[in-house]
Amino acid sequence: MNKKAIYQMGYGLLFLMVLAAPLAIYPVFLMKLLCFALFACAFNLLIGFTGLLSFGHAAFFGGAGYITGYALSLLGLPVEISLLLGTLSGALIGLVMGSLAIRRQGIYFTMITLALAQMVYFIFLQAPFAGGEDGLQGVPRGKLLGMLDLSNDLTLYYVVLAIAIAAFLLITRIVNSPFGLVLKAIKENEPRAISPGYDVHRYKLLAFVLSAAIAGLAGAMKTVVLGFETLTDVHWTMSGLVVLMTLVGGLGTLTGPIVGAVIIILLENKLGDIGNWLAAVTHIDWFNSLDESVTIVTGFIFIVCVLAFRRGIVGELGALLKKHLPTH
Amino acid sequence: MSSLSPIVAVPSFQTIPALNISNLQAWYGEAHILHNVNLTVHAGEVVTLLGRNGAGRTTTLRAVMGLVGKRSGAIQIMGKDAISLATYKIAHLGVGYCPEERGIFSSLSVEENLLLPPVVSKTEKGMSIAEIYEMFPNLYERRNSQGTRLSGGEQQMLAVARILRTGARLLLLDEISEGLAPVIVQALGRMIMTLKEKGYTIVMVEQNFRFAAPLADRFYVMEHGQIVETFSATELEQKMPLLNTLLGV
Amino acid sequence: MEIFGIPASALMSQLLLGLVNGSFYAMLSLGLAVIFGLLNVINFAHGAFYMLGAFLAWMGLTYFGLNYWVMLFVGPLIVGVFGMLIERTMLRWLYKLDHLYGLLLTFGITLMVEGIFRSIYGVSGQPYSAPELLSGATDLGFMVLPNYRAWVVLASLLVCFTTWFVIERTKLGAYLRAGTENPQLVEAFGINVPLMVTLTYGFGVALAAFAGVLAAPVIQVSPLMGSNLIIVVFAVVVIGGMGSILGAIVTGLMLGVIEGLTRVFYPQGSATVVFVVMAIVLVLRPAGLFGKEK
Amino acid sequence: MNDIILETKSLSKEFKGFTAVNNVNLQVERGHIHALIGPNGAGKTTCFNLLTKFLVPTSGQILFNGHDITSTAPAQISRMGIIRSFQISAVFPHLTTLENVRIGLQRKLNTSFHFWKSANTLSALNERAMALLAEVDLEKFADTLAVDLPYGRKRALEIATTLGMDPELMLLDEPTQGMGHEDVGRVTALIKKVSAGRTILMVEHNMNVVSGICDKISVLQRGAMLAEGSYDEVSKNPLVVEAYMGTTDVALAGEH
Amino acid sequence: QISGDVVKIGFITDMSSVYSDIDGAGGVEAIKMAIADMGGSINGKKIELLVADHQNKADIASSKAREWFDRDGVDMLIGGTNSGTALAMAKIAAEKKKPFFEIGAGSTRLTNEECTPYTLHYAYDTYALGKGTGSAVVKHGGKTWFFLTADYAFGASLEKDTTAIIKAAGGTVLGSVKHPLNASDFSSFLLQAQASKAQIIGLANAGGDFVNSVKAANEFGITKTAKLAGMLVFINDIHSLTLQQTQGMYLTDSWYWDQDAASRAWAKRYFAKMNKEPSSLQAADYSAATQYLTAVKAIGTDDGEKVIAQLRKMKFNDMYTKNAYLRADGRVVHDMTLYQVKTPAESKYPWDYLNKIQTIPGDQAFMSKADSKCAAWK
Ligand SMILES: Nc1ncnc2c1ncn2[C@@H]1O[C@H](COP(=O)(O)OP(=O)(O)OP(=O)(O)O)[C@@H](O)[C@H]1O
Ligand SMILES: Nc1ncnc2c1ncn2[C@@H]1O[C@H](COP(=O)(O)OP(=O)(O)OP(=O)(O)O)[C@@H](O)[C@H]1O
Ligand SMILES: [Mg+2]
Ligand SMILES: [Mg+2]
Repeated sequence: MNKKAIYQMGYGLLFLMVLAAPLAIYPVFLMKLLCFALFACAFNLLIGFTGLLSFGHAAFFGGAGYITGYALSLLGLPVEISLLLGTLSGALIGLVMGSLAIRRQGIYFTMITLALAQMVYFIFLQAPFAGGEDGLQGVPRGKLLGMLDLSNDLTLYYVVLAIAIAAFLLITRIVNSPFGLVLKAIKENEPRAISPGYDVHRYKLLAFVLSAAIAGLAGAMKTVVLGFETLTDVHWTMSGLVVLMTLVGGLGTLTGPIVGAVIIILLENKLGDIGNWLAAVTHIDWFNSLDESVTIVTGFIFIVCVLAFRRGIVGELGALLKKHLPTH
Repeated sequence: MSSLSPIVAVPSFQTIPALNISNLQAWYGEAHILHNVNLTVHAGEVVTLLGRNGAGRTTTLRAVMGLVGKRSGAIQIMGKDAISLATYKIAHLGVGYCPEERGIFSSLSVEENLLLPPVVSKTEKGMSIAEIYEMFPNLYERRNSQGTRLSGGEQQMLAVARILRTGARLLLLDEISEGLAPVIVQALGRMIMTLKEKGYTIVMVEQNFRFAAPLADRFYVMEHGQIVETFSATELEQKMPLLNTLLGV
Repeated sequence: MEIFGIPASALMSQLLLGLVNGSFYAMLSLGLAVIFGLLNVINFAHGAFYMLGAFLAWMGLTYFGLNYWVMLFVGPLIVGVFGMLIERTMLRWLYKLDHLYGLLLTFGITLMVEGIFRSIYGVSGQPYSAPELLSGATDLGFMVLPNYRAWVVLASLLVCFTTWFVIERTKLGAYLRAGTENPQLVEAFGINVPLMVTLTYGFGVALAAFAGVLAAPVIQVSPLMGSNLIIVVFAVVVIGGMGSILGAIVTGLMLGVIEGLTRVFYPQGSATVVFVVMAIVLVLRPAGLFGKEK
Repeated sequence: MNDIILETKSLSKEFKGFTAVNNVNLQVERGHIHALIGPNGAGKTTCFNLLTKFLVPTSGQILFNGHDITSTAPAQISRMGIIRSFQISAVFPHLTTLENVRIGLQRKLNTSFHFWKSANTLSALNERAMALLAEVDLEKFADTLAVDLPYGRKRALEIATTLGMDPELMLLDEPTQGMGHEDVGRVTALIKKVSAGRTILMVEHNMNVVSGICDKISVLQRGAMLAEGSYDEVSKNPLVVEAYMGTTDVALAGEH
Repeated sequence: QISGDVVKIGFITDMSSVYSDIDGAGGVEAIKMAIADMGGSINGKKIELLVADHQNKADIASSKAREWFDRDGVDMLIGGTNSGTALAMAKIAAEKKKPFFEIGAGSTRLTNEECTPYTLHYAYDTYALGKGTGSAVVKHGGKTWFFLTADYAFGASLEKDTTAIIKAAGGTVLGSVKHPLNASDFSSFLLQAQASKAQIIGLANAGGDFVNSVKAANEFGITKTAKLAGMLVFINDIHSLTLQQTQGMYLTDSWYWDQDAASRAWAKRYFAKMNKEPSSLQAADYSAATQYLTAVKAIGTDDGEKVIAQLRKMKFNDMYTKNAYLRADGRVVHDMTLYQVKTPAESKYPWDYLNKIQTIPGDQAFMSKADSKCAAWK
């Protein structure tokens, strides 16, 4: 069997698994995972394939979430329009932020995205409709195209899954498009890419906007799924979280961010259960209090990742495979 | 020039070599760059490493200074084992290193650049500042400007000058004629001759064969991380055909 | 006299208070700048070390009866040693890599240190009062300034300018500056760069701890005090120009003052004004006020 | 009348009071290989940077085919047919040799912003890319990552990439710097070969290269034009000998 | 008919972040005490407690709640601090038709715009705090006020509610200054407050911001010219600030460990476990669990609808509250108390911090029907 067939089989199997997942795992939790996985993939499009580290992605994720929530609950717009509006607002915030930041290099780029994202945070903190720290609550899910009732978790799950897969395919395509090749060239050697006449800033800006739009889509879906939007999603810690997800999964790998997102979200949500399980297995009582130590454990994972698994889980796996299965 | 100690070391096989490298291996990360390099330089000698791009000459010098990822084998400097020492301790054995791209510090003025390397030898006295300025009058003129504002040639002079102060007697010079106008290359050549007369031991890496040829006592030729040929200045004429095939000179 | 409807004396007092806060920013960003300069590491853990300094002051008093003045020396010392350990065991392996990794590692350290303190001491914070010598206040005419705050400004200016002097005007400083550019070469000249790097990190975080001890009598000693501050301090360093010593000091003081004025004219924006300034500065001067673009 | 492709009129560049390029009037003739030489710090690289818009001139004018391009954007300049190659060998290290060349060709398809298209749409360009590689003897290395090429080959690759953009005027900054003798020979020959039907302006310290292939030489010193003419004229000019070539016989023969 | 043959109580609160001291692990302990006091089971069916840390993130709180109701058969949910998480959880509980006892959040939205038949807003809300402290302080002579308000929905509603009450009681509000959450320094805000010459500086903020405001007020001698009134103060805050800094301050709370014999007895048991005195929220956690279990026991089922019906019928009596009852808008109505912080000299033993000034009867403490925006209460 050749490599391609193995991959196709793998993807097929994976597809079946996600289709069947809601039978075994709680659908709302799955949807949340999908949203964050998409968010991380969008972020990775920028850092992994363009080499730009943004520390302001929360602005697109949360910003789009608020706009979608606003459209659904206060304007009463249909869900598909609201999602679209959310995505567009992510792109728009991305365009504004990108236009200001894209000419800056390295750490200055990172910091200016952080600064601008803080301003976005301030806007949503002050905006009357956003409800301050209470957040925008009680967002209805509505009906897709006026007929498909999304209040059913399972229905919504397949809709979200379809959108997420489509978006993921789009990312894959972007990476392997003529545009993606230029991005790669820019990442490798920016001055050299200018000389054939590429206006690198415009390419980077488009990449930034695309990443922002997809992050926005992820945030918009999250609002629909959970029915509310709060400041957590526009706070800088959310930008940090997505960096963590991508790093844990593997920078610049296509599937890494998904794996990373799943791990981090599992950790956030299930650490208590994991602790209880560990306590039951090992009879060490301390594990029962693991729940209160999410930050300590997260910190620990950060440190271990940076020191030992810098390529991330998928990256390390890939490297292992390469070592043991020479491709030629 | 009274402060200069009038040591003129005569190359002799009785004295301890200034630099002795045997079976040196070196790696950058996973890449194995040097394979079994053997090389001996006696006190007062000028030795030139020749080779194509990427042959490993720079790496040899860097390995001596402990600036590669990993190395093994044996290196003795003035008779002392250096392979297991940290880089800064190697310098204190009396080694002055002039790196490939000059390494002038832009946040330091010319004079600060000049004064930066600490005195590394307890016994040897290096040149005094006055002597150095006498040797390189342009540096004196521009002593207060920012280091990297100098022209390429002046930067190169500064890079060499600053290791003369330290009392180092073994100088490792990497491509000091690179990218310089012919007139400056000539000036550098004269400087090397002066240093040789003063008894410094010099290991040069040179692309510019015509610059190196009249200066060196002996030559080593490197290829693929190994020494493939060694001969003295007197044998130069008869080795030319060989060099032609090895280097395309 | 009034300026924009605010009495001049009130404005003066706000400026002075801004300067006090600016002193903290200056000290913290100075340490960050020193560390970034030599180690190329964006030390996210700076806030945690600041918190640690304050906690050490409190612990010294509570458990060992050591007073403020003792802890003003001992606290930074302990934190400095702790920092050096971290540098030796962890940071060391990241220097050749992208900034990102140093940032993430120190972020992880922050989460752990804060998490541990939170689980032991809770979040409400611990009380700590100003030393006897500096209690009381001085009437300046336009305001009554607590003596302790005056001391904060004084101590911080002293520390900042000593550091600046050492780095810009001494031989040691020349080593540091050269090491910032090309540590390998500096080491090849015979300078013990690994030690210098360790000491620099130790010094940088000790500065943070010093600021922490200074802050203990001013704000509640709590595990969260550092994380509330660190992002702002980052902004200060970036505005000043990464790695620029003078930039960090001047910008720190300046932003304290700007923030102080914002507290009068648009108080709810006072936490955001720093970022507005940062965005404006970076758009106009990409490398920050005092930085050099590479 | 000579056919002038590139002309500068009193071009100057100051860095904080220091004049790196001072009132330079340069005229490059169509079809020439024109060399810019001069002592270190004479302003050659700065001059190049001005011509390719990496720097903005303090004063003066740049004319290309008679059009004023002084304030034209860098990307625009290269689209007009002025292409530079870099002082340090600059390729895209983790792209294959073929892809390196193709990046340059790709721009003309006008699909470079098409993020929804498959990269396979680019294979139409492969033929042309291979032809370019053949021109610099790199066709054997088409699938090699650029990072794995030997040094001299990287230079060749860079020249192939530059050719791919159909330059009317090529600017080469020290094309042989840091090369062994064999590579110098190869690259010199290559430059001569590709100069057919093009104009080349290059900075070079290696007098063997300059004397061998250049039609005209301009000598800069301290930012200003010192002398101009053929190699024979220039190398006999006492000012040039003193400022640049040096006085001994060795120097006149070329240092390398 | 106990679903799944076990009565499952879920408790979602901030276990690790800014509000973990006033609720958190102490809240867990309090609920465990309530379960133990019920004998650990009802009619032979075991009582179980599930705990989760929401880290102050609404999405974690709501997904946890959802999952517990759907997958783990949780019968009732107790929500801890932070309005954002509370509102999100209330939605889920209503959807799943399970009782939701909200303890730590202060937003009146829970019983107004967002009221549901399943929410029990248990301990306090911003209206009650403003009512208690505002009217009582005016009555005791604090006629002119200036607010230091956290720039957040919570701070704004505290300020708004209290202002209305001050005005009704004949006082005036001279102005207010909004400060960002987690501000690094409060002195400049306080000087602005002082400049207004108000008698009372109302601190419409909480937690670390409150603590640092008080600290700065003392340092700048502002407490000499004006009195501070904390709008949301917990005993933990006073403990960490010390009496030296807080003495004389007014505050309103629903419970104080030293208020009577029953509370003291309970607090003693709590202290033995946690080594500190409980906050009113932790006591309310205990009370909520106790009342819920009492209701379940009375009707012999843990069916959400039926339990709610039972809760509406009964009076809540335990060491936390006397004769409290559940109102149609979800408000649990009980007495509130105005306290004044003791001087260090008055304090006789550890944690002896508060003097009771007056009781505010439940029907006056909370929002009236006329003001309510809850559809179910019209
Ligand atoms: N930092 C590095 N990491 C990995 N490989 C390296 C590194 N530096 C050099 N190399 C490789 O080591 C080999 C020897 O390089 P070295 O610099 O020693 O050559 P050289 O003989 O000095 O040639 P040059 O004329 O290019 O200076 C080359 O193949 C080069 O690609
Ligand atoms: N950004 C800058 N700021 C200040 N001075 C500069 C700057 N760039 C170049 N210079 C100065 O301008 C002069 C000309 O520099 P340039 O790089 O053009 O020289 P060059 O002729 O290319 O020399 P070389 O042969 O060494 O490459 C030098 O003295 C240099 O120090
Ligand atoms: Mg070399
Ligand atoms: Mg140049």
